[in-house]
Amino acid sequence: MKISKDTKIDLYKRMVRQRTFEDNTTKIFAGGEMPGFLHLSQGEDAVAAGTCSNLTKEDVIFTTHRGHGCIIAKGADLKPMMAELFGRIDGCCRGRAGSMHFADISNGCMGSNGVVGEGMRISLGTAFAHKYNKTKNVVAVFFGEGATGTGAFHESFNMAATLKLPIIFVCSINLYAQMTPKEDHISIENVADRAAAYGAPGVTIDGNDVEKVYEEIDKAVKHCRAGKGPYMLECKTYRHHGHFEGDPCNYRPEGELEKWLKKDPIVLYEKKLKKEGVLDDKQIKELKEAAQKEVDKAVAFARQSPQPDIEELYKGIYA
Amino acid sequence: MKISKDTKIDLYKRMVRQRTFEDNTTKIFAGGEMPGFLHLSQGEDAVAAGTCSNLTKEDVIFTTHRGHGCIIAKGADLKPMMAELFGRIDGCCRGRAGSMHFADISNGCMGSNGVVGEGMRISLGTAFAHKYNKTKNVVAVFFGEGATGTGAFHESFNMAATLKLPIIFVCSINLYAQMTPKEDHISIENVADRAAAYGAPGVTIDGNDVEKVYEEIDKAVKHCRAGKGPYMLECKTYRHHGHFEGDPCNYRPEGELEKWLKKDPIVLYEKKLKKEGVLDDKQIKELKEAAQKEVDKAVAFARQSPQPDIEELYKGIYA
Amino acid sequence: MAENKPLNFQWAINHGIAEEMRRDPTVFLIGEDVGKPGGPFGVTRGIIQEFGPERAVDTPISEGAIVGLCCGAAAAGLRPVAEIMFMNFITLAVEEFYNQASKMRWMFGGQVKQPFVVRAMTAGGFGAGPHHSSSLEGWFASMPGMKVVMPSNPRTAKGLMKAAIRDDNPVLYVEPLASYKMKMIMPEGDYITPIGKAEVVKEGSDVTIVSIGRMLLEAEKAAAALEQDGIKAEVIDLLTVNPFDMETIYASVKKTNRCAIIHEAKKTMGCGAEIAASLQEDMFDWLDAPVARVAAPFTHIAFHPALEKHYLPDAENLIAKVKELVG
Amino acid sequence: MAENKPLNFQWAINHGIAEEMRRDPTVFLIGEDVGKPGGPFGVTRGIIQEFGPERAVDTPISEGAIVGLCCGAAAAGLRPVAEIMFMNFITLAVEEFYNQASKMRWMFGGQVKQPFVVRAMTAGGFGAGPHHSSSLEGWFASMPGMKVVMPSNPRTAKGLMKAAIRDDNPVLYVEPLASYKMKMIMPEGDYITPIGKAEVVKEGSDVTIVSIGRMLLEAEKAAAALEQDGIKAEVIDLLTVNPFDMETIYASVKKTNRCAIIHEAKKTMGCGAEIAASLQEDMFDWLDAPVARVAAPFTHIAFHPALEKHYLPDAENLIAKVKELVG
Ligand SMILES: Cc1ncc(C[n+]2csc(CCOP(=O)(O)OP(=O)(O)O)c2C)c(N)n1
Ligand SMILES: Cc1ncc(C[n+]2csc(CCOP(=O)(O)OP(=O)(O)O)c2C)c(N)n1
Ligand SMILES: [Mg+2]
Ligand SMILES: [Mg+2]
Repeated sequence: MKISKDTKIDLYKRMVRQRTFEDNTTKIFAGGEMPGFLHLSQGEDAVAAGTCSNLTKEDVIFTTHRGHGCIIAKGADLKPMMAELFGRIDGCCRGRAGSMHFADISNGCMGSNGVVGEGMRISLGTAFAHKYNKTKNVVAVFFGEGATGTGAFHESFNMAATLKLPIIFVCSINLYAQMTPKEDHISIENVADRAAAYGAPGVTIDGNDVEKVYEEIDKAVKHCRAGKGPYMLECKTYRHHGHFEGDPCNYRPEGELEKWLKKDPIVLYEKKLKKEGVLDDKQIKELKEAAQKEVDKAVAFARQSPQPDIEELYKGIYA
Repeated sequence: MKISKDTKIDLYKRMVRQRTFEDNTTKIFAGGEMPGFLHLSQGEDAVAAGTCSNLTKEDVIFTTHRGHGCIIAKGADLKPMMAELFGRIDGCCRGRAGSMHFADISNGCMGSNGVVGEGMRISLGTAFAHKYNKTKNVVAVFFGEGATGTGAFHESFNMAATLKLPIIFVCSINLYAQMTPKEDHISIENVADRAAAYGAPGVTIDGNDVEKVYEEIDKAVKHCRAGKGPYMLECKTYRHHGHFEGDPCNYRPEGELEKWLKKDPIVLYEKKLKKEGVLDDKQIKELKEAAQKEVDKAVAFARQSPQPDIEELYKGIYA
Repeated sequence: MAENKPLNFQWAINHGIAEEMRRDPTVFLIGEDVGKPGGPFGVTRGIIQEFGPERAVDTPISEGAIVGLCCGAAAAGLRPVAEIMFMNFITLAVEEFYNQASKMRWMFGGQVKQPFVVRAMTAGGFGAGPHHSSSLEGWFASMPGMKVVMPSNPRTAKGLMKAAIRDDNPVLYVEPLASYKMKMIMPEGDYITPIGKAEVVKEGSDVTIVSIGRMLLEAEKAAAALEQDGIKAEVIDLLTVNPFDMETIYASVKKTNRCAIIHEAKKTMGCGAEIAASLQEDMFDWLDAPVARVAAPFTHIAFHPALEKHYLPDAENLIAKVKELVG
Repeated sequence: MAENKPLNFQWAINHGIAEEMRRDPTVFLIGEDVGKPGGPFGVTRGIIQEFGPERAVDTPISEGAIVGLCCGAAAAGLRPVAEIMFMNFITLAVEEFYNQASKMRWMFGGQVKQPFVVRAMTAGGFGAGPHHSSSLEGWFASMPGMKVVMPSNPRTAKGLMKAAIRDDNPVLYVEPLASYKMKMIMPEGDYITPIGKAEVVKEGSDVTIVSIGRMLLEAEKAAAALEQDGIKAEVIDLLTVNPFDMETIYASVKKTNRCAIIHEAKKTMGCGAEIAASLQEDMFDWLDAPVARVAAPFTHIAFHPALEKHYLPDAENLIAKVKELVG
């Protein structure tokens, strides 16, 4: 597959935007300004960018407790997103949801989820609606390897296969479910092999190679738009941070993080794009500065947004 | 694998005992003497017999709402079993459980289940106990193809594989989940292929060939006793009766039942044993009469057993 | 469309669904055996024939995924009507009701709606045993964002189904197998039975009987018998257990100063507990006797018919209780 | 083994488990991250080192299977102690608690026992948001055959854990994240806190405060403040919500004639509803004021800290309520 220059730049920009946002939240959270728990995805950036870059605005995603990257890759406006993490009234969810339960429906994120695996069950319905309404839109549902142990994974994939729903199951293998390493809770090497249990294609790739993700998602999207049912993509990657911000990570073998930092998807891609002459150092610097500026604006927006009134607790429980 | 003459007779006797019991309950139920719902397994007899014949007394089984065959094959005493179906105080469960929720712990049936799939989740613990106590006992858990859609199936198989638990997953494919045909709720041909999703062996066989079941269970038992984790056996078979007694079965294509009646596992095996000179007509007749006598005694026992007192409702809720 | 012949409960549900499917193309049916087989107990017969397999969808046995699918489809603008069969199996979808459906609209700051209905059957009275006969509406009455309706007869069965389908919130629709064959002449034309509104089905001045779901039959029987003894009971058919229509109950108790609640679910932590607790909290000075609960005891429902019968509350229990209150 | 230094709640649980594991080789630990990682929040640190991986088992993310495994292992003679992390995830195991564990012994006519413990954490107060902060003990209080304990401090945390592990019934053990760092000097030696028995932690004559779980801190704060205003509150630490120790509450109310209940769960259909309903039913003539419930409102817990704080009941709410009752 030939990837155009524009697409390459798009892939890179998405990753930089994601990373810049997340690195900033790390600092802000450490400063005590952000409430609750925070699960970040630095290191897994290519999975989100490579997937969402190949979706249309009408396609939707479901993500997890570790969803910032996906949501931004899908095209979120950073201001209401940041305001939500601050718990402010201008947050996408009026400060009720925060990081783990975030949604940005108008930009195609149908929801993060605090309950591992549940995004998959809900994604069935949105995919069903697309099929029912005869749009050709697809649903991409992100999840970690830990989620493949849930009944939700199986029921969802099985039902998607039975009802031929257009769902791309995107599994981000970051080597851990909380603090438990993959080999302690999964008995096979490649979870994409599980797609065969439903008669669906399942492909395992290097999740740090953003173009590879893009290419494979291309096949998945075509498969789904053609009405052939679900498709699974397994992306081997790593989370640079702990399970949550503040996690001391003492379960990590020595040198593991360092090894993966060398395979940082953004660093790798930067090198590639420079070698290919798609971007030069100056352009890269500019793109990073632009991302930082956007994030700064989002932070400023969040900080000035009012705290929700107590009445917010009681508003809109019922439609 | 060479099957001894004794084993052959044992296999045949188990099937006859099962079938005789179930055919009698059909009549009794139709007569209005048995309360509740009744799900029978005539036609699937070889799956239960072939499996249980190859288990020791210490090995245990879990079964489903359609569990009579399995329970009898495992060696149940028919008297307390029949009394339970009548709801009497001498029933295995004191008349509280009935057909769908029946258990006979001392004879190795750890429970039927009214909730599709749940036997699998519970079987994990019993298999765990065997492993924990370093016995070499195995657990066989029976279920239908409908149950393979449940989260319970996946969670259980996945956990069994991860913890290397000695569980044989025995799936009886009788072509229907209630009234929905297999192809409407399963997207692949052979569900035993799902075992690969957990790195476990999965084998699909003719479930009406009792010796074939016996042989394959032999491999499964060895695998489990060797501490290699779970094993799946898929047995293609058919239920002669409806989903429940009284089901008009108007969802069945014409001629389907007749086709399968020709493949009745007992009839087939009778022919084979006669051809091989293992049993002759006279012996077969005697065995059937003995089974009928045993069932008659069980029915008489059940009929004379008292109804439970109202206090039974309140006894033994807590240990 | 006039319906002058008596209709039974089962067909009343069926008609309610079919009428709404005719009216609104976003309404569809989903669940185990609801399509081709016409429902495990025949409630959805004819739907697939009229509306096609796209709108009457048979699924694998996956209660969690069925309700999850409802959440996602509703958020995307459709109006699913799902079936979970016996209410006991709803245990497998508590996650999707509680953490997902009931919270989604509020949690997302109003970005979505969750208009869907899940039908669940209570099967007390058939010897179906411990895994098939439970009444679990209490758990769902504890969930803000959910609604729970408990029709009492064919008229309310149809009216509440239509209201539930038109509601923009997740609605659990509880139908008793024991009422399926109950028949009555139905109202003519398109009507709904409003959710959250109890009905006073018999006026009285001595005691208020709050009845939930199919217990209305028992309540009416009891009221008739009590009348013989000179006790005038006001009978309220609650119809909804989330939200509770406390206004109607309070208005009645202001008149009668006494109240008994009857429901098929267990007494302990049942809906009667909430009603009694609220009544004594808000109407303390109006009560001349304790609020009584007539409900199932704190044990399991048995397979054995006599044990099951004893377990289930009935008119007899209610009469005895009311006499205590009034006596 | 004497423990003279103050111990915190987290370690109290840990010690309770470890002591029982030492005493009884059939006790083992199972759940997500409980083994090698020492628990998602560090509660089971050191267990795997002392007892080995056979007795401290890390599992896939499968709450239903974890509790299912407990049922099967308990029926086979072991004594599992499982962890489900945040109580919200117990939604995924309601089936195994309700249809299986709680019924199994009775349903099988006494053929088996179900001795296992499942730990579940409530996380109100940490901005953990709608999927992580719920108090759902009410559902489990409705299940005959289950027991549910709600420790209030390190002493009861350890004592109830040991009692739960020794109990032959399924026990849900609810531990509040907000109490993990709470410290106290512990009783010496091997002791248990009996299940089903409330403790009167402060005597008083004007009003009974029934406190559930970590709300004891708030109840004690409120009682101290009320004392200043001349109101003598008797404070009861309920400790168990299934079975409810109504005897202790009744005895107290006979003295005080007034009662307020405080719990972190929602008021609607919470355990307070059952207690209030029973109190007015059985003690109607003893009550000089309505039984009050101080609990979370009928909405969802928010991520936003101020909203969350408002949602959670506290001493202030309780004081105001008690003053209404007594005033
Ligand atoms: C049903 C459920 N069980 C447990 C948890 C606690 N939990 C939060 S994240 C997590 C691990 C998830 O691992 P994985 O799916 O690999 O995603 P990752 O965190 O690696 O992105 C667990 C167990 C949860 N949120 N939901
Ligand atoms: C969780 C659950 N959902 C639905 C049902 C209703 N039900 C009873 S049997 C059955 C079909 C089971 O099919 P299969 O597993 O193939 O077993 P079979 O009846 O064919 O032996 C269903 C859906 C149930 N008992 N439990
Ligand atoms: Mg992971
Ligand atoms: Mg079947």
